[in-house]
Formats: sequence, structure tokens, C-alpha cells
Amino acid sequence: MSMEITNRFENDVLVLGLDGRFDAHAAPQVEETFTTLFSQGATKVVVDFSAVGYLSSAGLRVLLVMIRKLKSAQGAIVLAGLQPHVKEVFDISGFTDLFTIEGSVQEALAAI
Amino acid sequence: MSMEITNRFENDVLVLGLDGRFDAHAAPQVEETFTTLFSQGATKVVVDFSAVGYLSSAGLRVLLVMIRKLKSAQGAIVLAGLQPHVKEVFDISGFTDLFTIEGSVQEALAAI
Amino acid sequence: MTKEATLQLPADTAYLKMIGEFVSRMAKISGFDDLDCKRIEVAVDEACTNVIEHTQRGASHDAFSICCRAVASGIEITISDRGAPFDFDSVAVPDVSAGAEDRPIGGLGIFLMKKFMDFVKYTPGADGMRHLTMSKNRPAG
Amino acid sequence: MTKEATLQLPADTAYLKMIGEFVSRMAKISGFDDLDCKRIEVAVDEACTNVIEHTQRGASHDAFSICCRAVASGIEITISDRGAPFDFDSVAVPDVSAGAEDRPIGGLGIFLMKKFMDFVKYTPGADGMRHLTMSKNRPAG
Ligand SMILES: Nc1ncnc2c1ncn2[C@@H]1O[C@H](COP(=O)(O)OP(=O)(O)O)[C@@H](O)[C@H]1O
Ligand SMILES: Nc1ncnc2c1ncn2[C@@H]1O[C@H](COP(=O)(O)OP(=O)(O)O)[C@@H](O)[C@H]1O
Repeated sequence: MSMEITNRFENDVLVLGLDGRFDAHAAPQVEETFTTLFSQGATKVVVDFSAVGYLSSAGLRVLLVMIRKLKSAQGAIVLAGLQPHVKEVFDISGFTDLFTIEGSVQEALAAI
Repeated sequence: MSMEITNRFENDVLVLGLDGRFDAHAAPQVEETFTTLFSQGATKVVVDFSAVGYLSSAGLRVLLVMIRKLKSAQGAIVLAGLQPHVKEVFDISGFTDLFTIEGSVQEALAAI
Repeated sequence: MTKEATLQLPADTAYLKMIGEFVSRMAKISGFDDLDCKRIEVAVDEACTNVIEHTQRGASHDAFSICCRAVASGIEITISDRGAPFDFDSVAVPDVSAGAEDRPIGGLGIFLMKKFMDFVKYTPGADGMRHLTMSKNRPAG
Repeated sequence: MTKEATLQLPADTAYLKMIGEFVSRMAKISGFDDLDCKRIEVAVDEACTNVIEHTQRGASHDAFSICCRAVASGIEITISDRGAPFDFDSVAVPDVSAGAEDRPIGGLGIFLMKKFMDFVKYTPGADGMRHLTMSKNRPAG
């Protein structure tokens, strides 16, 4: 698989750890993992991007699905640790304005 | 370039640091670096393999050239830090018997 | 010698990583720095993802090819497949200032291609092939 | 869908790293573990290095190709080029117990190919192409 996905809870906040390429091959895996945990009640999510070295629009697509579901459930999502290349894709696509973005998971947990 | 080559001296011992793929593209570079330093008088050589993740027979070829020149000059060569894949190529080719091989540069410097 | 390499492979997302490695290596051979290599990798990845996902189901696992040429000015890339022709130039430009609720899901692929490359052109071939050609110039200096 | 991918590229050692990435990715897709992927990578690297270095100088920068197929048993690989035919089967097996002074410089490439793969065969084609075919089976279980 092109991406390793881990999940853990810090109190009521789901921390989703992504490691690898966030492309059209990984996107369905990430969406499925999120959807399962969301249906089990997770509405506050921190996504750890620090090990994501590559992002294409297929990844953005999943993030948009996630933020919509979480907002409709009065939840929240904060992203952490975007590498420069990933940040550039966010900037160009206008995603920087849609998401709260923090430097580290620690900061993201404090902000959510 | 497929390989980064560094060199330093510990007293009279040349420590050659290789980082990358030791294939037919890197081999001429390594041979040239060695030949230059050998012609300047380096006859005791430690080769640090710890950052070599890949070895083909083109690398073995250069090592054979090196050991012959060094032996003919009453010098010595010790290799350090072979990764399992590299060690396997040595074993199959009978090179394990031709060279003194140590775990670390420190041990190699003590052994030379 | 022409610095040209072609990768031909199945239309399946399992090969996107291989495509990325191939393209970024060719971009490096063409003289681009690491950030530009990633940009070129994204542009080609988006084009290949479209070939994989928007081709009619039946033909979707056909092989397609990616040809990269290192040229004096930078890199030229052609992605060729056997999908049905479509109207590339009338695909709407996405509104990147829209809020999360107002945006369509998707529709950013061609936009990113055009942002990251200097030139992108679609040509349905007389040979029943579609060709997407893109190029990028090395920064001056 | 056939899991087959082909890389066509110039006969130049600058592309060996790209070849390695391509082959080890295909070996991984074929279900081999990391150490076996390296072994397959070495076998193909040795074959490609021979194509690059032993082809007559004039033609040496011609493009050649590497085709990898993930099959039920493991992987099948064919390396094809336009070099002059040579007598593959009469290449001498090296004496790997010889001392440093008694060994020839080189002559280990084909030996490593055969050690790392289960099957290696050379066939000069009627089409003026040379084909080196090799395969490896996945360990049982
Ligand atoms: N290779 C293709 N074949 C057919 N239709 C395509 C192709 N590429 C793009 N399209 C069409 O153009 C639209 C926009 O593509 P794109 O900007 O890449 O975003 P996305 O693929 O995420 O929708 C697609 O939704 C599709 O309708
Ligand atoms: N593709 C080839 N074309 C022509 N001759 C070849 C080719 N591959 C191998 N040979 C011949 O076989 C010999 C042994 O090859 P090999 O075992 O790979 O070792 P090396 O290439 O290091 O000498 C070569 O020296 C060369 O004479």
C-alpha cells in the first residue's frame, strides 16, 4: 500500500496519522478509515501530515469530504505538520483558507 | 549523481565514505577518487559502506582494483558497515574472503 | 543522444507511485530542483489519475504510456491512452476562493496541472489515441 | 488485467537508478519481500549494465527496453536491445574462490543474475533484437 494510516484517541479527539503518498491510490483507504471512525462517533479530528511527502488533488478531495461531514455534525478538524510541497498544493487550491492548520499535533490538539 | 563520496584522514588512514547506490554509474567516480588519493600517497584505506544501500558487480570491480593497488604498495584496505544486501553480494561473489570487514569505521580503524 | 524515456503500464492507481518515481527521476535528469520535481510529479499524477478514473469502465485497465524528454529548455511529457475523446478545453476553472460547502468535490486536477506546468495541451490523435502534452521550462540562471 | 509494465530508455548508466526503482516496484507489486526485491533489482541492473557497456560503441546509446510482468508464480522480466548477438551460454563461470591477484577484473554480472533469479535465458530474435528473459518464483507459503 502507498500509505500507512494509524489512529488513536487523545480524550475525545481522533488523531489520524498519515505516512506516505496521499494520492488517488491512498485516498479511498483514508476516506474509509475516517468514515468508519466517524460513524462510531468521532467528530473532532486532528490529521497528522508530518509524514506525508506527497499530495495530489485526490487527497484534497477526501479532506473536503471530511470537513463537510464533521461540520454537519458540529465537529471540527485541524491539520498538523504540512511539508512545504503539501502546503503549496493547499495554497494553490485555496484549501489553506478552509482548514485550521498547525505546526504540530500538540498545537493542533490545543487548538481544536 | 547516484553516489556522494567523502574523504578524510584519521592520522595516515584514508576514510572513504560512500553514500548511495554503488552501481556502474557510481563506480567510475569511486575509482577516480581513490586513484587520485592513492597517487598522492594514501596506502591505508577504510571504506565506510554504512550508507550504501545497493551494490552491483560494478562496485565489486572497483574494490578489486583498489585492493590490488593497495597490496602492491604494501598498503591495506578494511571495509566497514556492510548492510545485509551488500553483504549477500559479497558472500555470493567470494569477496567476503578477500577483504577484512568490520562493523563500524571505529573498529575498522582499530583493525587496519 | 536523446534523453527520452517511456513508461507503459496498466491503468490502475496501484502504479501511481511508480509513475511518480519515474517522472521525478526524469525531471531531475532534466535539471529541475526537488520542489520543481514534485510539481512536475503532481501534474503527471493528475493526468494519469484522470486516465485511470475517467476512462470508460470496460477499457479502463488498458495500458497507457508516459513519455518524458529532457530537452534544452527543460522537460516535455506526453501521456497517451485509448480513452474516448473529451472536451478538455471546456472543463470549467474551479473557484478556489469558494467555501467548503460551496465547492464541488473534485475538479482540481487539470487546474493543478496548468499551475505547475508552463504548457498543457490535449490532442485526440487520428490513431484513436488521446495525447496530453505538457512541458515546463527550467528557471533561468 | 495483466500486470505488465515496460520501461524504454537510453542506454546510459545515468538511468540505472530509474531502472532500479522501476524493477523493485514491479517486484513489490509481484509480492516479493524487500530482500528479494533487491536481488531482482541486481539481476536486472547487471543485464542492463551489460547492454550499456558491451554494445558496440556506435550503437551504444540506442534505446532499449525492460518489460516486467507480475505473474501468478512471481515475476517475469525481458530486457530487449539492438546489440550484436553474442554467445551467452559459453560465458565462463567465474571462480569465486580465487584470490584477489588471480581473479579477472569483472565477469561477475551474469553469475549474479543466475544466482538471484530462478531462470535466465538469452535469445537473439529474428527481428534483429536480443532478448534476455529472466524469472523468479515467490517463495512458497
Ligand atoms: N482523461 C479524461 N477522460 C475523460 N474525462 C476527463 C479526463 N480528464 C478529465 N476529465 C473530465 O474533466 C473533469 C475535470 O477533471 P479534473 O480537473 O482532473 O478533476 P477531477 O478528475 O477531480 O474531477 C473530470 O471530472 C472529467 O469529467
Ligand atoms: N549484452 C552483452 N553484449 C555483448 N557481450 C556481453 C553482453 N553481456 C555480457 N557480455 C560478455 O560476457 C562477459 C561476462 O559478462 P558479465 O558476467 O556480466 O561480466 P562483466 O560485464 O563484468 O565482464 C562480458 O565481459 C562480455 O564479454
